[in-house]
Amino acid sequence: MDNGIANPALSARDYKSSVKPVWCPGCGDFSVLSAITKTFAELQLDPAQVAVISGIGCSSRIPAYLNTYGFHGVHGRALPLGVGLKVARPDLTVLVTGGDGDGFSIGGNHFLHACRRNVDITYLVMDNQVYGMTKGQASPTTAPDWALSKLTPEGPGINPFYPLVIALASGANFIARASSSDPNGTARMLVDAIRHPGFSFIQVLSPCVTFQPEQREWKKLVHPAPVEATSDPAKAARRLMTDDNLFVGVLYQGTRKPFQPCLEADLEHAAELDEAFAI
Amino acid sequence: MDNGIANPALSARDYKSSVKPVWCPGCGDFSVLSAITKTFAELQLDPAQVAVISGIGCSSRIPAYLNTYGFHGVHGRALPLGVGLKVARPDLTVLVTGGDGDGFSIGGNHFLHACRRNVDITYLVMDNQVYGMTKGQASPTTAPDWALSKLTPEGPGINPFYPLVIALASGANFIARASSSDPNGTARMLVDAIRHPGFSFIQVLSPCVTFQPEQREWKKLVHPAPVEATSDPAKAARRLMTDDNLFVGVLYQGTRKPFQPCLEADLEHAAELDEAFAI
Amino acid sequence: MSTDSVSIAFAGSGGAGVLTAGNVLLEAAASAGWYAYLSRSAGPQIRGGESVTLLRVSRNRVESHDDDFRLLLAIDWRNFERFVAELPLSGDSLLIGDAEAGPLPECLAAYAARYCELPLKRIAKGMSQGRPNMVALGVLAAAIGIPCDKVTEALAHTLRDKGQAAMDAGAACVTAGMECARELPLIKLPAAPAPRAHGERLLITGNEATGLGAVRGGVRFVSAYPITPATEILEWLAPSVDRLGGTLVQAEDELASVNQAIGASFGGTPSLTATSGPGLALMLESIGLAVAAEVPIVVVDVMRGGPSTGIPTKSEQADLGMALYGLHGDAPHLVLAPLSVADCLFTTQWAVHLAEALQTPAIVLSDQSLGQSRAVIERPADLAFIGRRQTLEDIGERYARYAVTTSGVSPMAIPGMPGGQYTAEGLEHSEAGTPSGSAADHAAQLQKRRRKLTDFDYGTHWAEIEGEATTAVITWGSTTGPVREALNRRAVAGWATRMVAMRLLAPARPDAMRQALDGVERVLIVEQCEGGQFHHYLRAHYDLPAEVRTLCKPGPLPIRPQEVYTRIEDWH
Amino acid sequence: MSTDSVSIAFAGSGGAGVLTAGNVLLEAAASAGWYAYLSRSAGPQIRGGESVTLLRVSRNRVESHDDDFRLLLAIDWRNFERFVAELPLSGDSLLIGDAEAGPLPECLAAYAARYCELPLKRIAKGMSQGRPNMVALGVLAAAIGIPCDKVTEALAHTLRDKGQAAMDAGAACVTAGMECARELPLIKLPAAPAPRAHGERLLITGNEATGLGAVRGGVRFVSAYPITPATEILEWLAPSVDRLGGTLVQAEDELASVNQAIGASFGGTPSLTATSGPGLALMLESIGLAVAAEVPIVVVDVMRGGPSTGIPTKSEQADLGMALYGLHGDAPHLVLAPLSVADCLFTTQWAVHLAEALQTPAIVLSDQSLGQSRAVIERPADLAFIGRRQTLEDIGERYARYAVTTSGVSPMAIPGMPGGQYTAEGLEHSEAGTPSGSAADHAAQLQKRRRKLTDFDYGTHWAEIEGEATTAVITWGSTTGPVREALNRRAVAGWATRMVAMRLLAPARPDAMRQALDGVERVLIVEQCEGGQFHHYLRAHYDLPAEVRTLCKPGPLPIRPQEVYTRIEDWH
Ligand SMILES: Cc1ncc(C[n+]2csc(CCOP(=O)(O)OP(=O)(O)O)c2C)c(N)n1
Ligand SMILES: Cc1ncc(C[n+]2csc(CCOP(=O)(O)OP(=O)(O)O)c2C)c(N)n1
Ligand code: SF4
Ligand code: SF4
Ligand SMILES: [Mg+2]
Ligand SMILES: [Mg+2]
Repeated sequence: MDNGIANPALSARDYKSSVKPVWCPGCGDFSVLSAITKTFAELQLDPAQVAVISGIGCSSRIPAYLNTYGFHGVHGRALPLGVGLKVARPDLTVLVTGGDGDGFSIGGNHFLHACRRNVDITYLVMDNQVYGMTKGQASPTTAPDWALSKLTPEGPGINPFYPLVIALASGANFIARASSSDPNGTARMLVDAIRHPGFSFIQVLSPCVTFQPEQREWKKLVHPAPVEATSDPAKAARRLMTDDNLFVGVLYQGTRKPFQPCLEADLEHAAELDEAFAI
Repeated sequence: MDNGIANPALSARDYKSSVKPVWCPGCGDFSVLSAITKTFAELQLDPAQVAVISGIGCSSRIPAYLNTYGFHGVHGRALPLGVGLKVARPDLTVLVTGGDGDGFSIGGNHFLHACRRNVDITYLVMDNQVYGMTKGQASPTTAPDWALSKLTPEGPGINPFYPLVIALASGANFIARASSSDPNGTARMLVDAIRHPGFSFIQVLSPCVTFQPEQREWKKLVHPAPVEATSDPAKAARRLMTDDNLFVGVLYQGTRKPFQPCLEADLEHAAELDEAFAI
Repeated sequence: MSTDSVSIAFAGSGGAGVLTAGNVLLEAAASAGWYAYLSRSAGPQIRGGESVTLLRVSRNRVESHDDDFRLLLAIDWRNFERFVAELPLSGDSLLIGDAEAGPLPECLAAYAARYCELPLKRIAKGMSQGRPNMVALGVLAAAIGIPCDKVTEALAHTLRDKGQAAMDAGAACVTAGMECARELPLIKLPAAPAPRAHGERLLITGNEATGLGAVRGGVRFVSAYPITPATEILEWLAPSVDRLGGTLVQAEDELASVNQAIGASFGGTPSLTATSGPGLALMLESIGLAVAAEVPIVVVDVMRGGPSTGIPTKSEQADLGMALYGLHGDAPHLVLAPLSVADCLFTTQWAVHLAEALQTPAIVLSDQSLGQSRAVIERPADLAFIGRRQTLEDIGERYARYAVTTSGVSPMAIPGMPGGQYTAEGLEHSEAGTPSGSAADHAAQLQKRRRKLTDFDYGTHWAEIEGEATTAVITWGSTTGPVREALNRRAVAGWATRMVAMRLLAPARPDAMRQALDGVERVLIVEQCEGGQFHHYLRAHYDLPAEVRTLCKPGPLPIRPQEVYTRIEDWH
Repeated sequence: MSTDSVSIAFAGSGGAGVLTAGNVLLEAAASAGWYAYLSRSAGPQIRGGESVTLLRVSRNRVESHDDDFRLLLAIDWRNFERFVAELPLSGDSLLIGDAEAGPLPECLAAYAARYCELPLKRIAKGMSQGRPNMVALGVLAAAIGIPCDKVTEALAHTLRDKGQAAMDAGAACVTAGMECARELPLIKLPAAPAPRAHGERLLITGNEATGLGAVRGGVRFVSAYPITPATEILEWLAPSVDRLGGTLVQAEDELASVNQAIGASFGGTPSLTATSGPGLALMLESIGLAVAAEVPIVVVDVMRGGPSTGIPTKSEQADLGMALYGLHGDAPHLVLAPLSVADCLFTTQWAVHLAEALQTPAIVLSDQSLGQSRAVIERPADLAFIGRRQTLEDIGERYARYAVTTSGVSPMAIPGMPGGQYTAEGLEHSEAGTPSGSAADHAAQLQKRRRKLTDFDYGTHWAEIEGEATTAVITWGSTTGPVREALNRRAVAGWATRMVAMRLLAPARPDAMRQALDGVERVLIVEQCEGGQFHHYLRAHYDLPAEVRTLCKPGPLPIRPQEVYTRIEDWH
């Protein structure tokens, strides 16, 4: 096995593992997987210095398909796994991945607080507006009138969750939207996201061909963001007020300092702390 | 005991129970309690038709101090208790109360999703920018440089959570800020919030005199909102871009339809459902 | 192996349609009067992976699989080795493959002698809209002797939304398949039992039966967060509870779903949620709230392989410990388990009744093998015990929500009842519900909450007890099926054995068990769990005879009747 | 009642400062050479409520309270009845009240004969910066014979940040108090033991000792969500782990905190979080992930009264069941419990070591009575077993993270190690870590994860075993204090009793227990829990002698030595 140190020129396929994806043929997540491997190659990351962390869902299966370190955690808790890892091991590149259900439904609180905390990790959500793995229920990003789930036969009937809006409102430092129909574009964005200090968030529109087949049309509907990335949250907010949820591009690149405690010791032995209690 | 039906003219004190609050002398929550009883009196609610639901924290102790139905739940889960109750019992007035820790830290996900779901309840958060009950740790609304907690001796160091911004971003239907220094004003706002259909959110600045003593100054610093309440989310968002976190008033009154399934039966007996399986 | 039944397996990958065909055959056998049981196993793919449908057709009630399969038909052999452990064959099992599907896989080499190829695909290709699975359906029906008209009837029912042409094409394929099976060595079923009136029996999955039990019990509020293998309960309930004037709400997570149920129940509406192990783990803190605040709710856990995400699509009985002991503090509550697909209905209904009567949470431990299998069952009587909560009638001078009564159950005020205002409280409290840290209040409330459970009269429902003997088998939940079958075989062989299949697991009822084990000298404990959780539970709460044996096996393979049989036989 | 020690109580409401004064007295007694133990009880108010400080000073090691209190001094009697159950007095207890504080409360009428009033407030008023609690401090010191210079030294230490004037005023008050105590019937302590070198003993709370044990064990990442009574562990660790090159992160909730710890540990950093019952309940799902993915973490549960929010400021041992069995699926893990304030250090350090060595989560069950009490303890040796994880050394052809080894422990690759890349997996998996639903992989991984725990050599640390006798007491955690004291008294009275105080609760070690109970004919099981959780655990996993008795009492009152003594004595 190539461990990436002897050979400085790694190609995208060097980041792929031999495990065969469980995904349905045509699932958007295949392209996201390839965007990720392209990104790692573009950045020439040492696979041993990368950790890809996920929760549960079709999209959350990604770590096993990569030849980096990985963690397939429990449903909704990928972000705190990634936060703990990065804070303790700032030398690693930490990429957290998952789905819209994992990230915005059960994991919504961690999303809010990860944006606020601004640890230098990248969060990529494959948004297909559905729970794929559990066979097609509404997720927070599902349209209120989507009536194809047996659980909500008349549609969920509630206001969708707007990931970019929430990311901005809670202080993410890099915010973008990509489309799995353009793996190269997604890879370019992901390169920028990983390079950008602090918490970076990318929503990737990634069709669930099985439970949201009309999402196949996304590739025709997405369009480049009409404006440049901004570092002004107010501008970004205004831009989102007219969002059709289909523009692709970087919305916001902030300058907040990442949260990273210094890990230098000023004591050598834990036992030195006894002194405070000595009689 | 007066049950509120025989006597049509209930006064604020008719809504108080005989349980003595555990709060520190001077705590802002005393005024919030009185604002609530004033509100109920103003609305002449039958105490038996009101349920006040809370989580855990100093502020969450409120239900026991009221002569209505109440539920003192677990930390962070007051909103789903209230949502379940209201959906099943739309005839009741449901008021959910709690603190900034309860509502925005452990309970953040339910806050997001309650705003989206827009069930016709009112959520009042006593924001003191601290965990009072556990003796003074940083909450999501605490300033990043607040260095008085032993848990974060150099300050939490992270971007605060802006409750009104998040409420707006996730679709709350009524959004306001009040100050416990003005119980009458708070009561007026709460009357409007309860009357407004859908999910209403009020952030009440309510000083923790023990762990955030400088909040005693709030009463001097708060000021009326410079603009009228709007029903345009974009306008409300712009208003929040220059928020000093100290204006008091209604920010937003939306028109989204509340989430309330119809509870009418078209079958009389559950056993009629067997037929679908009959051989 | 049972002689009253025939077990067959039907495998194929991609969209081969083995599940559809299997279900048609099940329905046909059912309407022809047989009992039948069907389960399905699939690869890890979300869609289009390989799968196998396992069907057992029988003269008598049957709700679990037999020791082995008499017939295996594969439309193709792709990834077949994945299923081989789930598909025990015997020396005289018949194997059928498609002529175009390549050779019999390596892992089946031992059975080559009884292997034959049929031109399923070729026949299908030769027909308009022909499909190999439909041809195979005809082969299977003929092989075990399900009448053609019943098959075409069931097929028409299944394809009713696809139009006449599809039905006709299907029927033609079936006929062609039956024709083509002519030359096969047949495995005829015993004749079907006498026909029964429409509606006397149901064809239903355990998950559907759970839903039916819930609404029969009076549940009118359901909160939901999807999880395999519990989702179908929720999906069935969504429209059903709606038609009965209730509602289902999809929540943002399990913390929300359990609290929504508690909130709705506080408002007087019997409430339920369903989940699996990971979700139940998330609910535990709030189930403790329901204990302390004395709010009835029912939480169904359709167990799957653990720990952690484990094996989500396979069955195991390993959440027992969590259900019994997983709440912090002293938190007595109810734990029940259905003993069969049919019993999912009864046990869930009873759970609603008990939760409501005792104002406490009830956890119902179903599992994947019950929930996702479909079986012919007797239609359960419409039992009377719709959940009844003891509510406030007269307002005394001062209403005390948590009054320490003799039974331990305190009349509950429902919001809206004038004068009943109180605060449901998760802090320890006085009888009035005011927070209290006093030792006296704590002891009184702890004892009352325990007493109401232990002193209740559960009648005979706590367990199914069969047979008189000095040897007994104790089991619970879904392993009751293979245990009962093993003991029936022993009875046929002239050996009496006692069976104690526990439906009520908490509170423990040592006196009832003592009676059930009266005269018993040795017991075998059967459970589908590596760690012996049930065994340890029994040791902890009951006095067992000196001689105890266990058959504790993890999932995902089911426990087979013969394993139970042998484990007892070994003893002699 | 012990004759080597004196127990006193000091009550007062509002800002009366009874805790400060109590701590000064504790420190003075400690530096004068005595052993001592202090706990505190407060009303429900967040601040300024009534409270009582309970102090026991002794010639010998002491880490729990005695049966009753010899002296009670109250600065005022406001809400005193709240504490009366926690403050057993005996016929010859001395009661002191302030002359201005009104009459002795009704609930103490029985002790009126030994009640005297002192003009504490008046004396304080007469002095510059005089405070009644400081006068009372002098009274107490004199009453039990703590030397004046030690008290003023300790006082100076406590008031060091308040300036010389405050110290002088305090010292003057103490002197005045000592003066005023002259006429009291004194309750002299036996002489202090021989002086010890600085640093041989520590004055520390259980929560601080837990923190110290954690960092000694090698913990360098701590995640935190505040909860009573665990917060002080986290508050002590925040600056401490920082100084050692680690960090503490305050998380948004317990779901996040436990996962942060798992993430950090996956990265190679020994990690810990601390919580109480409600928080542990929320963490269970993810602790199961740590079991399946084999990631070491330590979770400390400082138990409080349950169920639900329960009695957050009082102690109970009722989270045992949850800690042992609360994970879904078969999820073997470690459960440990410190046996005393001092042992919080050892047990936590050992827990880190075991978690790291066995790559599994360890739950440490401390409780409020250990965590929030302050005691004089022997400084524990700097033990060698800093957590060591077996990490990847050589990269073979193909690294298999979950290789089935003889010990069950598989070498772990840490991110950054070239060639070690693998995916930590919560789904069941093959040895390589690839998701697998096969029965063979499932059985192999289940067994390996159990075997690594059961086959490990825990040495003698699993329990403290003392005494040779046919009667034994089995206990665990904090109730070890009163049990040990009861058995010491029995020894003095000429009765031998064996004590087995369990520190390691999971995995169960029936062989070790068998040896420990060798020759024992009857056992008394002692626990602070209404439901007998420990008793049921013992029955489930161990063979006990035929004659078993229990002393199962819920909190919040501590179990007293005399209760244990009597329960054994009754037997005869
Ligand atoms: C605690 C818990 N609850 C529920 C589930 C069931 N579950 C598995 S994946 C999933 C949703 C996945 O949706 P998403 O994150 O959008 O991923 P997708 O499959 O669409 O890629 C759910 C609800 C679980 N595994 N754990
Ligand atoms: C699951 C759980 N975690 C932690 C706690 C401890 N706890 C009690 S109240 C509280 C914070 C309260 O803060 P806030 O909601 O702001 O209320 P305040 O006391 O400031 O009014 C915490 C962390 C708990 N009771 N339950
Ligand atoms: S179900 Fe949808 S999201 Fe899942 S693999 Fe299939 S296409 Fe992709
Ligand atoms: S601690 Fe703060 S929030 Fe709590 S009662 Fe006291 S002043 Fe109020
Ligand atoms: Mg999705
Ligand atoms: Mg607060």
